[in-house]
Amino acid sequence: MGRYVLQRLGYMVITLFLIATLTFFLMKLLPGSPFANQEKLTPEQKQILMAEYGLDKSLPEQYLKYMGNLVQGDLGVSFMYDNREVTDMISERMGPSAHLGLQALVVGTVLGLLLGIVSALRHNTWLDYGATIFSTIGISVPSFVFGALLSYYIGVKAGWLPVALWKGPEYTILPTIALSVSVISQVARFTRSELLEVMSSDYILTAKAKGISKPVIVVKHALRNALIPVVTILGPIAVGLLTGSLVIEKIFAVPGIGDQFVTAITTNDYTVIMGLTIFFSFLLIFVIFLVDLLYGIIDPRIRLAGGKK
Amino acid sequence: ACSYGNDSADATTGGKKVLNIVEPSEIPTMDSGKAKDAASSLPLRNTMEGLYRVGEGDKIVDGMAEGEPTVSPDGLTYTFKIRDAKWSNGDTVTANDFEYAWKRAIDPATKSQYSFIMFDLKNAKKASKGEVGVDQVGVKALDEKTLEIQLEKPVPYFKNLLTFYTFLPVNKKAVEEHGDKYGTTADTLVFNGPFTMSEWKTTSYKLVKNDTYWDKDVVKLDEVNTQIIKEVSTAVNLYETNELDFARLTSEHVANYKEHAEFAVRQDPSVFYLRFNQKNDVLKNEKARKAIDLSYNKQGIAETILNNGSVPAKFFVPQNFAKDENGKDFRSLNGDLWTGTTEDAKKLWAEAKKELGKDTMKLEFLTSDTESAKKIAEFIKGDLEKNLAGLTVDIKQVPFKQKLDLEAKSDYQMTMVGWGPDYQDPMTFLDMFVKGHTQNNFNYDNPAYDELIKKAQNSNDNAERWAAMAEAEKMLDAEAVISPIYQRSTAYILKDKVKNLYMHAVGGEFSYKWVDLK
Amino acid sequence: MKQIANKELSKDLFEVVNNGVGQNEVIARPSLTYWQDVKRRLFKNKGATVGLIIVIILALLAIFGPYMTGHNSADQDLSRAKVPPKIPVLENVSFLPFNGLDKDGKDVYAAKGITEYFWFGTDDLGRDLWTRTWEGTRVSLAIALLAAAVDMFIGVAYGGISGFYGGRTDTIMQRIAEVLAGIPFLIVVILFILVFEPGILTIALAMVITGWISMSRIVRGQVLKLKSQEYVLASRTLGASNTRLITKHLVPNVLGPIIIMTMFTIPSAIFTEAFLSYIGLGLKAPLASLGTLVSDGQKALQTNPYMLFIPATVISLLILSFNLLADGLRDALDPKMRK
Amino acid sequence: MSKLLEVKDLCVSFDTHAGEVQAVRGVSFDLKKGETLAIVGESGSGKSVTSKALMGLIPNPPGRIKQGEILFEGKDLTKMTEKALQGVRGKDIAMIFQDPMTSLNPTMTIGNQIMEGLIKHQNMPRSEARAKAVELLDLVGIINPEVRLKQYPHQFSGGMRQRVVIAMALACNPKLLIADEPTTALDVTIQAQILELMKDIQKKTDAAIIFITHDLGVVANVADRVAVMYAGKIVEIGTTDDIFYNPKHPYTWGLLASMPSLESEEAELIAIPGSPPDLLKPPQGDAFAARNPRALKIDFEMEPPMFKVSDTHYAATWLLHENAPPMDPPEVVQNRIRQMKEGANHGS
Amino acid sequence: MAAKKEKLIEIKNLKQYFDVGRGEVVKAIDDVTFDIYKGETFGLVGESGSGKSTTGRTIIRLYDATSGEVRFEGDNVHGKKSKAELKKFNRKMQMIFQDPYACLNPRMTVADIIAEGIDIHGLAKNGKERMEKVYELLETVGLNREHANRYPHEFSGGQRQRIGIARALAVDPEFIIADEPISALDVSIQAQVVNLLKKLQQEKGLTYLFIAHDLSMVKYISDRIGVMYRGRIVELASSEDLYERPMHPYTKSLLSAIPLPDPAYERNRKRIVYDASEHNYGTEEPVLREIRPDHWVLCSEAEYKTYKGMYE
Ligand SMILES: Nc1ncnc2c1ncn2[C@@H]1O[C@H](COP(=O)(O)OP(=O)(O)OP(=O)(O)O)[C@@H](O)[C@H]1O
Ligand SMILES: Nc1ncnc2c1ncn2[C@@H]1O[C@H](COP(=O)(O)OP(=O)(O)OP(=O)(O)O)[C@@H](O)[C@H]1O
Ligand SMILES: [Mg+2]
Ligand SMILES: [Mg+2]
Repeated sequence: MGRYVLQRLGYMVITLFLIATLTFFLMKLLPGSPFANQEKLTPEQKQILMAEYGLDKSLPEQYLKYMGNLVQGDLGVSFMYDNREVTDMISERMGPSAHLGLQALVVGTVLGLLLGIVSALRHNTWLDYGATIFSTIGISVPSFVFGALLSYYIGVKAGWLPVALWKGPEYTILPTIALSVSVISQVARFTRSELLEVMSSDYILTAKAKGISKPVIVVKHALRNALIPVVTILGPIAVGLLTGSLVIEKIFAVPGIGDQFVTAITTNDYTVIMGLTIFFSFLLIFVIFLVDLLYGIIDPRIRLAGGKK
Repeated sequence: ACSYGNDSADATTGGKKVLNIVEPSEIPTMDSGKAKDAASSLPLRNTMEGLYRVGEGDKIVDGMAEGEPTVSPDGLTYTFKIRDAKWSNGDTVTANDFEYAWKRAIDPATKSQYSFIMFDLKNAKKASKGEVGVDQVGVKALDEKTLEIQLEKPVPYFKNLLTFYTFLPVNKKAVEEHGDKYGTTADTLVFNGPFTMSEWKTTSYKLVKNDTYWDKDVVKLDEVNTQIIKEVSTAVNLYETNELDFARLTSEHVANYKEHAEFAVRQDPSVFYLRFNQKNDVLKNEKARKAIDLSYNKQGIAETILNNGSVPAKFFVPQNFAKDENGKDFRSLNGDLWTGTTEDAKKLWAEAKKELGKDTMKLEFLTSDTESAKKIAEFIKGDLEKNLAGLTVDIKQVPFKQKLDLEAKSDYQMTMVGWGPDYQDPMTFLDMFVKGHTQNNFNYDNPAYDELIKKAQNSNDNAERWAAMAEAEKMLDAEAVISPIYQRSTAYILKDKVKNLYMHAVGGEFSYKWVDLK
Repeated sequence: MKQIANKELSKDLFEVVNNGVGQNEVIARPSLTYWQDVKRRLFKNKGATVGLIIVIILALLAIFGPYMTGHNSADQDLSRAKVPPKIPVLENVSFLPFNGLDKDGKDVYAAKGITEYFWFGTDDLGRDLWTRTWEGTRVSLAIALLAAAVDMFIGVAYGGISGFYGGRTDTIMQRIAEVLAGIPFLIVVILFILVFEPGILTIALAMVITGWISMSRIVRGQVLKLKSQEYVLASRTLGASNTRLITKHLVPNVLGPIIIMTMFTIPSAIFTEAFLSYIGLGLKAPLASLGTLVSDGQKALQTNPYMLFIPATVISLLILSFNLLADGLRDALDPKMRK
Repeated sequence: MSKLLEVKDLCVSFDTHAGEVQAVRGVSFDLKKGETLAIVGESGSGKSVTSKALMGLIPNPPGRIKQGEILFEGKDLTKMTEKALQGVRGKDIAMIFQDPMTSLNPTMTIGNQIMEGLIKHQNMPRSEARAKAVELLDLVGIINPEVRLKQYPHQFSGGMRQRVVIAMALACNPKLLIADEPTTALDVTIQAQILELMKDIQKKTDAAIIFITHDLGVVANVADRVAVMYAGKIVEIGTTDDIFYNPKHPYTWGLLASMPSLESEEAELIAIPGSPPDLLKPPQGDAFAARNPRALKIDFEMEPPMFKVSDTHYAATWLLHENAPPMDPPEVVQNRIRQMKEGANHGS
Repeated sequence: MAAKKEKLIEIKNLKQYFDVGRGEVVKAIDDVTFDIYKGETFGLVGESGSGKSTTGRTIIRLYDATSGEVRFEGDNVHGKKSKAELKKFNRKMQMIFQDPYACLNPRMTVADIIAEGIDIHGLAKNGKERMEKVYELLETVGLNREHANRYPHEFSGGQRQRIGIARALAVDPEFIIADEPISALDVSIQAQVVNLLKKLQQEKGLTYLFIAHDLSMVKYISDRIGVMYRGRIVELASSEDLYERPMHPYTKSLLSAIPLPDPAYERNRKRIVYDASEHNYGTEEPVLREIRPDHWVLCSEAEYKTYKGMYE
């Protein structure tokens, strides 16, 4: 087990390194400079600024310097937000995104599972059709449309919930709903089809033959087996949610990280772009790793295979 | 176990006077020496105070300077008297704080991106390039209370310029204590303005009344909460639910609020215009440029598409921007320029085609990806193609940063640019057409024009300056160097209870000093 | 147990008949090719049929819709800007929003003196939204189909090679894909749009840059599974070359998952394009796509909701129908469901 | 002995896209305590469907019991509620499925899977159920049961898994054990072990067993009585000796003839030509007629009823009708029967 | 006796190990040596996982042998070979697979499946000749020409298996490996396929390697039988000899486990349980030794003596 984890960590480091390298050079291709009022700066001034920020050096030199700092855990300071540590910026903005993401992930997964279970159990009944229609709509409406509708009709028109901002638990409800709808839909669809498949397998028949009631069969026998493929789609969903949804954060004025990323890219804030890229890739790789571990927990066959020396 | 920004926005209760405001972008820095945009300008101007401050109706009122400066006859030396005032840490505000701050901004080591605003100071430009030491710059504290400034050339609008944030003083102690980190968090800052910043998160910040401010009796507000919200609809929704006292509107919302009692419009001194790159064969032709200018519906753009109080621009130096001592608007000198009808446009176009010896032409129209820019470009393209037979306009839409890059490299044919003033003088609009100016990337080259501008720049007589600049503006029209589209306005809604919220032309921001809630 | 029913059965019924058993093999199942079989099953699936019909209707509208009103999508006229939808006949159905009244119930057509009918209303430049919506559908579909086709091409080739050769090749190729998947999508898209002219092709290709990875994963998984199938082994023992194995045996048998994946790529490409429009990286104006229409419309939600709802409905319908179709196809192509 | 189970005219159909599949078309048989009934017949003849119907496990939709009664200790299982059936399943009637690889839940420990039924039906506390599970594993010959209890199915070999499945089925001392091809997936050595195990257990618990298979060798090994199914019907039923030594139905003949025997060596195996009928549209008359080289005319027109051969032996073939021409089993079958009888004499 | 027959296949010290990752190796075949004579049917039996399929697949080069060699008419099948040489082997050796559902490509017509070998080896000059061959093959395996344009899913298991046989026959092989060709088939169908295989052998002089674990069928069809246990051949003899005089305890146990369709026999059957530890080899490696003419058993010196004594 230990060796397996170490090996995985090794791969992760290499992958991260490659992603960082590629992103570094790609990012430098973005036209324009990171200086805010570049149109008003004289060429000489620009030159001075470039030198000050070390941007006049050759690309490989810049790259080596950046990587050197990176190894020491230094992501540098932002260009746009003067002298702000990129790590600070990430940690400050990550909170709300992660909070919202986790909440949406939990709500989405739980409701999605429930919906999936209900429609699998009540296969081909109006409950099943209803759940299917819901989940199909859930994946067909773009989230920004959905967010805008929620904010306007529930927040402004009905006045039931805060329309935006980030000031307390009640403020998280609408964005969570907006984010989780597609999660619910995807999880529900997957759960349903997996459950239906699992429910027709021999060991479920065996359990039935033991006289176990259907709800118990679903919970104790079927669900865990149906979860294996569901976990696979949860990985990317989780990363997407945790790294913040630009659209939802904009609509609900959530101080999250999704917006930060886009701002960084459009303002050529090199260090922030790099910092976020590395952070996101790390998250992605880490979640994939977690998913693999989760497989092991859910499925004892995989656990053993992973654990063997 | 999670923090949710500042939860004090709902603290209007308890007798406190709290104003809730929205801004579209985060504060990049609170270090006045490094600040580079309006997002920093707003909190800086309300928490710090320079020699002068902009008051009601954009009038210059006293700040740290007590009364008018003494100006030498050649207009090159200014001497200011600093009033008795305190920093929020209890220090006294002295002339040294100004000297220190300004020299620091000019010092290349500070990496200021706005030091050029100070280039009128003696030796400032050289010092910023490191050619001479910053100690050579023409600013000096003669004593604790007296500040002497020397200029390179006379600057009639110098008092105006002094309200700009780069000219704010800084507390030397605080800067030296925090070094690079000065201005990155609220607790590194020391204030001398009407408010202090008590909380600063990336997407919100809070200002509270500064009890050490010299003029604190005027200040009525206890708190100002600012939310950074990028989506206009979101701000409007928050306004509707009383979470905000103010929200800007885009044309989509204007229709909804036009009849609303709290709806208002404020004119900006920003002008949006088309730049023609004269490197291009077609655009080199004056008639072609003129034809283009006359062939699209400026009124429609301002009144229907933007619909936020913007006015069609038949001028380049905006209305209600530069006024003389008597309050006379610079615009009254020239009145409407860039006039003509669509018929004229067609005629001119036909002639241009003949001159060019071409019947069909293609032009590339550079525009950025912001919402209104896209819309307007689309519309202009439509009108140009409709009215100017044989012309095809190709829209090239790129992110803002790339657009700047292409413009700087003069790598475009036609581009839509918005220009806002750096100081309150027509010169901020007119000097860019001079040959060799960094902004003259459209390759306009007219010695007569350069002559007029030089004349205005070196004159200390306002009437003479204005006359020269008015002449220059007429030249821009006569040769259709550019095609002004509209002068921007901002439509907004503001709660009735908010009184005396002054909005300013330059930088486009508010003063909270005089605000009261009724 | 039943008793003997009938004693009066005539003797001649009890003659032995030589019915030629075993001379001719009979086949019980009807003669249908695999694809005919798939088609049959697909049409049995109500959801998929509905999906297919909607897709066809939308495709037809995308092709012919823009010519139906006589308006050109670029025809701008500010005097008729922001006119709500009005459709003959339907205008009299009170609960339908096609009566030319704005949200306050004011007849905009009367107010502006417009006699024409704008079926889907007009936008803020006074352009006919019916025309623009269907042109937008055309553009969105073009982008989606293009992206899906290129995704398919690269994904199949990459996944196929990776899975077929396996071993070290596979490991290296998978690592490369992993790294590519880790690069932020937005950077890639922005760069791509900057380097090339923004347009249908650019946007479609930008989506492909990382989009093919999931396709390649699917194909790889399938190929890994298939290559040890007995029919592949059989072909090997006959001396088939790798090319033959790939083209004759592997590719045709991964076609099912490929088609399904493609069916899912199309809606996700439409979605991505809408997202790009939302953050301002969309198409070059005045070209419209469903994405740009929706993101424009979203801003007008409170004033002219039709500008949002009409294109949003079309997007949703498209995505919905492709999803239905994909789900149906998955079932239809599944050999386990074969009877 | 009283009848433990009585199945009367059971019909089961499946509604598929293609139409109604008549999987079981009027099956009747009965079973006494302690008796083993083997059901043989080829793939698709309805063996599994019959057994699932007994347990009330026909998936609905698409399946449904069209008609018939299943009387278990006098109660009709087809009329029972799902809840009541859950009390019967696992407790009174237990089932073992064909494939030990797939009939255990891969994500649940063996112990939990065995204990589940005990806790449900006997209201045992966990500790007691665990003790019982250990005892059961021991009974089916799994060494080191305490440790094995905590393991997952994939840690067991095929034979061991099938033993676990049997242990599970035996947990509540069922009165009837249905084994649906319990050894088909195993190789012969393990198959033999499992068969012995089942016989042992039957001796101890006196359970009745329905044993489904298509291997006549297995039948000969385990069964007291045999039912031969073809195309959803029982075509012949009798004691094992009746079926092997005095087969009456041409299909039974065909089956016996097609098997090579270890002793004799014929030049060619006697294959049954053709393939089984499609139950979507079952043929008129005798379903086997199309594959019977010596079918009667009536076989194509009318379905044969069950003719009584002896008190224990019935067969559904017109050959038993008084008007039918006398017809003996094919020579191979006769030879084989002769050999078997001789062997039997030698043996005993 | 051995001398009068011509060796078609010689397998010498064949080993096939699979690396299943993490340094684990499965020894699927562990040093196997035997010959197959021209025109005979060689049966291979043994418990599941004993390496029967692997042996077949290694012989036909689906796997590269870990070590040892396979000679076909004296030529080594493994080792470096040009494409043309390989093709030659591919024509002479063919395989029939166990699963009639998995062994036919569902997307190809029966004609294309059968003609695959013809296409690969260019055995038909034109389309017409190709189809003629296909029809001929279909008839050979008892199907008819109308079936050529159909797809595998339209056929029953037995029919599919015959299509598989026709495919193998298309290249006129001399040697066919049949890996459990009947175990997935219905009882009533099994005999059809076995009869067909026998008929083809007589007509074309084919040599078979027949793999199964159903011993009664193996005995019926095979001339000689090899018994495999854990990757090794433990006993090898003619089929009568093996049934009448099994020597290796595993063979005995296997034979005693086969259920026969004979109630009387079954009632009296005594199963022999095999326990590998009964050999007590110690450090001695058991080797295949000829106990009787053409009857080989894997045994130690000591066992050799006992076995020899058994049937004297
Ligand atoms: N869920 C189902 N849906 C449709 N048809 C079914 C279903 N289950 C069984 N059948 C049909 O019922 C018939 C009888 O099937 P059954 O499983 O009882 O056969 P069997 O005798 O057990 O065969 P085997 O030896 O292969 O297990 C078959 O034609 C089968 O196709
Ligand atoms: N490609 C492979 N990779 C790893 N192990 C393999 C591979 N093929 C076979 N094995 C292993 O080799 C051993 C022998 O397998 P093989 O398939 O030859 O057995 P078999 O005698 O044919 O069994 P069965 O009767 O079940 O078909 C088994 O343990 C199997 O798991
Ligand atoms: Mg069955
Ligand atoms: Mg095998």
